[in-house]
Amino acid sequence: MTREFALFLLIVSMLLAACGQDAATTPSTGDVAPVGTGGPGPTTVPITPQETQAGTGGGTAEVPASETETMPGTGATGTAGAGALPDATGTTGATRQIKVALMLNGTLGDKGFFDSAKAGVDRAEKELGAEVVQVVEEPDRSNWEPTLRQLADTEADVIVLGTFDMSDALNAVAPEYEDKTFIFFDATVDQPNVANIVYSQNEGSFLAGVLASCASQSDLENLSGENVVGAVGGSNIPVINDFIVGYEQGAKYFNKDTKVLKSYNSGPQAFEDPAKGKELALAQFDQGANVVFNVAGKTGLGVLEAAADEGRYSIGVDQNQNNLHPGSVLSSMLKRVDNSVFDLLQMEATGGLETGKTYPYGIQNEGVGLAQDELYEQHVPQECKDQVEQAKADILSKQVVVETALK
Amino acid sequence: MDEIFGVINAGLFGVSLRLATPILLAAIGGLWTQQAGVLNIALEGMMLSAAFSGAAVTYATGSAWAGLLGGMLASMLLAAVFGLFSIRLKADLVVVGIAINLFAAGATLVLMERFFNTKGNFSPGRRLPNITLGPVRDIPIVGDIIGQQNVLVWVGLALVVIAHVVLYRTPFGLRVRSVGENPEAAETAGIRVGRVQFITVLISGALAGMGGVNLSLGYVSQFSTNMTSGRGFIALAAQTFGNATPIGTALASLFFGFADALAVRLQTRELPSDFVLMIPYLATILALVLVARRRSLRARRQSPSESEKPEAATV
Amino acid sequence: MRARRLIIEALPPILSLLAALLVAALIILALGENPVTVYRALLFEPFSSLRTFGRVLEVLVPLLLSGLAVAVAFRAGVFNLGVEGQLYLGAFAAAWVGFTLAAPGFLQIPAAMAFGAIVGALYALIPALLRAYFNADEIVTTIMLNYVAFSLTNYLITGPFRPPDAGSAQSEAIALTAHLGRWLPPSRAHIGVFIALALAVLLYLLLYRTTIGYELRMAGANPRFAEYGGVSVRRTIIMAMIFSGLLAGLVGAVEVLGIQYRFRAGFSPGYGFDGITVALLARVEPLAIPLAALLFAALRAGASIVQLNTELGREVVDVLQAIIILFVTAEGLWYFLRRRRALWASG
Amino acid sequence: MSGDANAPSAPIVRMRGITKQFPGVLANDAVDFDLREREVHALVGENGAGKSTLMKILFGLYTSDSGTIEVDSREVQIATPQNALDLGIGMVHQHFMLIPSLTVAENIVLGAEPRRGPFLDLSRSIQRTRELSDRYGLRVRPEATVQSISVGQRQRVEILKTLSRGVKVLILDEPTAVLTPQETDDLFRVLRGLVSQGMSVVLITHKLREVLAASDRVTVMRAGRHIGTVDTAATDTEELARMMVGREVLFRVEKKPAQPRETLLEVRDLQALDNRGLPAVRGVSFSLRRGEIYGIAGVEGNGQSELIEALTGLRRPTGGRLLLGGKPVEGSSPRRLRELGVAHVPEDRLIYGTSSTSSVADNAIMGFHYRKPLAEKIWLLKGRVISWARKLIQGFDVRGARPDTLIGSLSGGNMQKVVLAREMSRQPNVLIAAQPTRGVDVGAIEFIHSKLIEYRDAGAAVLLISAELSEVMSLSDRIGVIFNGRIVAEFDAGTVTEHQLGLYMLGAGKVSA
Repeated sequence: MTREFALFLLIVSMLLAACGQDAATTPSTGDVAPVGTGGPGPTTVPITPQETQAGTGGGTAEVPASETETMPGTGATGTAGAGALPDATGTTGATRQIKVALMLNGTLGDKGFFDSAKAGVDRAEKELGAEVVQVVEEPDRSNWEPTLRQLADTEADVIVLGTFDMSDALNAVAPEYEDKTFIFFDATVDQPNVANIVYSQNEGSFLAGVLASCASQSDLENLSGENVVGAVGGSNIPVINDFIVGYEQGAKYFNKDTKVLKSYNSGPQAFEDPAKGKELALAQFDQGANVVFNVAGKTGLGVLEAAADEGRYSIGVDQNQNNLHPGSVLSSMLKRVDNSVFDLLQMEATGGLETGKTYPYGIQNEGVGLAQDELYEQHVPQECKDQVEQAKADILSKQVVVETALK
Repeated sequence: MDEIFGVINAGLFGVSLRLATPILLAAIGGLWTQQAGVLNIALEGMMLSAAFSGAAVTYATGSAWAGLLGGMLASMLLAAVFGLFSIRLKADLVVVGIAINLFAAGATLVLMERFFNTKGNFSPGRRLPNITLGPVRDIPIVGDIIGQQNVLVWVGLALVVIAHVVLYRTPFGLRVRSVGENPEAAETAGIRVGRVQFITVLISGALAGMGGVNLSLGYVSQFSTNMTSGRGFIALAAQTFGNATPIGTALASLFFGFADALAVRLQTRELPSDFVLMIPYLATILALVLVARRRSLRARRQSPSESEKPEAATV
Repeated sequence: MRARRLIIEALPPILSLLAALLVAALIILALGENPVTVYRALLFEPFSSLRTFGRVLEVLVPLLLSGLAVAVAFRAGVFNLGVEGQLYLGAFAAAWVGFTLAAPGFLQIPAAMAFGAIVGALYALIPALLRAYFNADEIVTTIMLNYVAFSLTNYLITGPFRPPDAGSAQSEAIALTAHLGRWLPPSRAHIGVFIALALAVLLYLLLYRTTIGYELRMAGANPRFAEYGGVSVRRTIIMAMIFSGLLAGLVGAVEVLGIQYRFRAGFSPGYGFDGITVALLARVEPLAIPLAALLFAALRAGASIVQLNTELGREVVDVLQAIIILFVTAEGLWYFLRRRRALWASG
Repeated sequence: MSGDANAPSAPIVRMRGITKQFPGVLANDAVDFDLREREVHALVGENGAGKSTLMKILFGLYTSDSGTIEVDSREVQIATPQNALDLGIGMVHQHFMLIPSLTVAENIVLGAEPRRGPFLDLSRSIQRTRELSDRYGLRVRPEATVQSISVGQRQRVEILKTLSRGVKVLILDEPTAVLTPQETDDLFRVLRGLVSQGMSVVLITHKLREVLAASDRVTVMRAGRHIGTVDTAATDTEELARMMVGREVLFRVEKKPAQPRETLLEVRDLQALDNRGLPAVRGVSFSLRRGEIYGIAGVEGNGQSELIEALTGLRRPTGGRLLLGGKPVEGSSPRRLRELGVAHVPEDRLIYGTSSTSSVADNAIMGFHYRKPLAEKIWLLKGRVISWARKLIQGFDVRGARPDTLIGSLSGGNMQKVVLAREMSRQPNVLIAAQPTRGVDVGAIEFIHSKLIEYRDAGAAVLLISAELSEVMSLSDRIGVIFNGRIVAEFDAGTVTEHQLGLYMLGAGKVSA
């Protein structure tokens, strides 16, 4: 038993050593390829705000007061963004220093939704000189409301949070803190001190569907020859189905005979199981799918890998995931949480944010859309790029009305 | 009905094997402790720690084999803690197991954030190779099933045979079985019961570790938080279902893998996904009811400390 | 004399706790944080104000009830690993009463709780019957049924009971009349605390003061002795699982009526599994379970405070919690160390 | 053992000042013990006297709190059984330390297995078993699984297993408890053979007849203390008994002739299966009358356990009738039979008779717990439970027990008294008493015997199943011999000899291994 005890001490000391080493080893991890936040290229695509006119929001809730740069701007745009900073602060002059707290009802590192929100706040810190008081990750549902309250108690004057799941908590907390501003993305609540952001993911997904269907009948390599595309959802719930409904409609828009396979995971770890995601995608590829759309968070990262393994194709989600498997991930359905959060923070800093209303982000303002970066340019057949542009125009001109699974 | 039979083909069996492997590996590990009278509820945590360490070591060294080793070692370290507390210090087996699972869930996140600066997902960049059986691959049916499988799938199948041989044909196996069946008797035969149990716990750590590494380096090439998603508990169930015999455990794991594969395939057939996803679990219960009937492992469930209490009654 | 004995008996757990904190402190130091700050946040802050204490109480309720649910089955020798699944169904059932029935609170609340408890019990009855009549190991069946419960409830709220405006997997909100009263605003501590404490006492009475409880304890302690004494162990197992399921269903019901105000997929952060630890830490004694639950609730509430006040994430608290559980349950630790010292001294 | 005894040699084992404290019990209090080379040394004492504890310390199963052990005049530390085996000390336990699912050969080599490469060498294991078996004259079948052989054979396996370790000191803990007289004689012959081959033997027992028949010297222990060591040749039963109990002991059961009345329990062609589903009770018939004790004698494993279980509702009979007061009751539940006045003292108090982790009170109320006066509707009335338990404790002189004491901490005899007290307190019509005095000390045996007779005389029908032939013979009014699941002979007690019974117990003279 001496040995076992020694072994135990060894474990403890190794653990300590491992932790203590961190100073020496972390620098090398800075260049870990797939890290979400602050990772390479696409996550920090900056959007240069044109001007934030105080008057824009005067009418009914429509276009938010910012124009965005076209998305393809990848690569060295990090520095370009920094360059834009004086522009943002310099021209308006009226920018005040806001204190921001961010509450994420999940964890960072999803290479998607939450990372994107964090990127928006980070950008505000960098470009607006905002002070980030707290960033809290709270996956424990029973703690959401108290944590939100706790954040409202800090000196932060703007609290950023999101997702439909937080609606109840926000409805409970917001009235208690009338002097604070809440920026609420991806859902809406009706409170005078809350500014909502919603995204037309169904429209973006429509474009993804067009791309998928077109690519599967193009001259890309290693296609099954069948007119089949697929989508893997993390869980069979409305917000995920909103993606899938749009995607399916888009696929049928390109070719009404396109067959769309749909699979879901379930359970408490529905969005955390890449192995299961891979298997679900493989089953679809086996049944002839050529392109599979990932709508499954971390589970979906397995979907992308399945496509790469099979030599077939996939479409990423939320953030630009094109570079995870270059050439195999044809594009990603972007949900620009980062841009939208930044926009609203900027409005708040310059005094233009109107609470009590909803800022929609859709194709029209590049709030959703496909990641059309170099990889997209390189790997997607020209015909399909054209089709996507056509579809975009059809949506903008209201010739196509995209269905939704919400409501 | 056509829908259901439509998905049953040779490829499905290949998928079953693939889906069964992580569970099989961990369950084969678990059966060792069960045979020695120790209920190992920490398989989940051991798998998770191995999935993380395997991917991390692979990332650092560039070798998936080093990752496999690293993952197994990490899992065995946890196993050692499990053994120390449950066998040596006589803490309740289930509580220690739960604590280990909690520890693994927390520690993988802490370490991932330290080293990879994320709490979500990272890719080790490599994976363990598939073994392609050149000519076999072209044989119909057989080729679809085993033509190309990950190396750990083969290791898993080999371990079933090895476990069977070691358990029933070697002195060590004899000792393990005797310790599980009557620890007091084993002790009087000069066997150090605690040590044998400790060794089986380490074995379970190594094999559960392999199962975990199979997830992050074999199945996919990435680590995600909580990516084991309860597979350790399924392994525990498979091992219990299989009566802790290698063959039985293997069949139970494969059965679960098959049901899971069926569910994965049936989903795309426009059947309601929530119900399709219940198939593996309901099928396992049904199979258990059909098989279980008379047998009982109840005696195995008591803590190893039970046997060492002084029997004042028979002094 | 008696006091001295009490001290001697209480000493090992206290020393274990200290040892755990010491080991954990080393880890915290290694992570570059000050253990004092962390421990203050973790162990002191939760009790420092009514408001944070309210948060402890919020979490205490499900942990306590779930601990009782596990304990009652355990006492009869049944290992209910399915509390998590049972509480999901119980929660849905209670929510269903909450959003369909319109009745005054004094009717609706009991109706919702009763329905939740009954549905939980019915779900627990499945593994109970399988164990009693087919000898199907309940460890396997209860684990499997958890997954079935997750899928089933997900189906119910995204299918037949989907509210029109739902963006995720959640039911309609329950009627105001179904809300359990909150008494420590702004925390969400609700009167469920008293229900849970009362149930702990009731369970104690059931186990030690009724014939059913006696039969249940004996069936768990030595089933053959119980059978010999004319107790139907089969019936007792079923009975115990029904009690366990009732309590498990109540965990879900109370959580819905007191905290969530609707059913949501994934609303439980594993309360059903925490219940196992709580019950075993309390040595399966109903009256000790509130204390064990309090410790865990404080750690959970403390975890959020640690996260806000330090650079450490909440997962560090998981690690600390694991270490504390390990050391506290290691009865042999002090015996082990003493023997070690003796050996050193002699050799 | 005649010549060797009077040539005292240096002790091979020398224990000095051995003290061992269990929670609440001082099991050994500064005990000295010497074992000489080539002797059979009987260690006697009542149950709870500490003799098993002393030997378990020598064998490394317990560690003493203080005291020294010398082997071959060298002081040694024995922390584990392996240490003991290395020093040449082996022990055969009262409860067999065998693994039922393994074969005889596997059990014998367990812990020192012959290997062929990395594998277990099964053929060599079997061969080794055969050699041992031949050398010491202990016949066993190496390939049989232990669960399939008789109790007597299991004991041979135990002894062989120990001998296979090359021990020179053999400790036997109550080896004759489960043997027929013939088997006991065989065992003693084997022990003599071992001594002549250079072995030294410690024989733990409480049967004085055996002490006198088999040993060279006797050490008596009482209440954890060493009382004295004497040469067997220089002592007698009465002296030993006095040393053991500390007072004079009556050895004859005082009883009046039976006055049997009407038949209460009638068993007709009863059949039942064992746990493996094989026929164990194959048509047992007998009748039991008020006011008599019917004894069933037989070697264990001949269907007694299954018969008792079938009679008490714990096992469903597969055929035959069971009439209680003329009414058929076969297949009734244990509770129903209890309500009809059948009480049951089970053969193994640890398995059926008690819940060792529960309190004396919890154990004392089993079977009554749902009825008045202990219960009122669903409520168990704590005050009445306590006073009920107190009454039983006092009435049966259960020592060291309070209602809240864990019954597992009591000695075997006191535990058995609780069981008896509980079963008799229901004033049963039929009392089925299986092995009522197994592992019980002399004083308690006397007490239990007199209680059984008292019950008989009060008009109850007593069925006594015991492996102790002397017990069956001295208590019973009629005796049935069970062999292979059938009652093969029935005698009036007093007209039959131990030898006759022994023959029937082994199949009416047809000796089958």
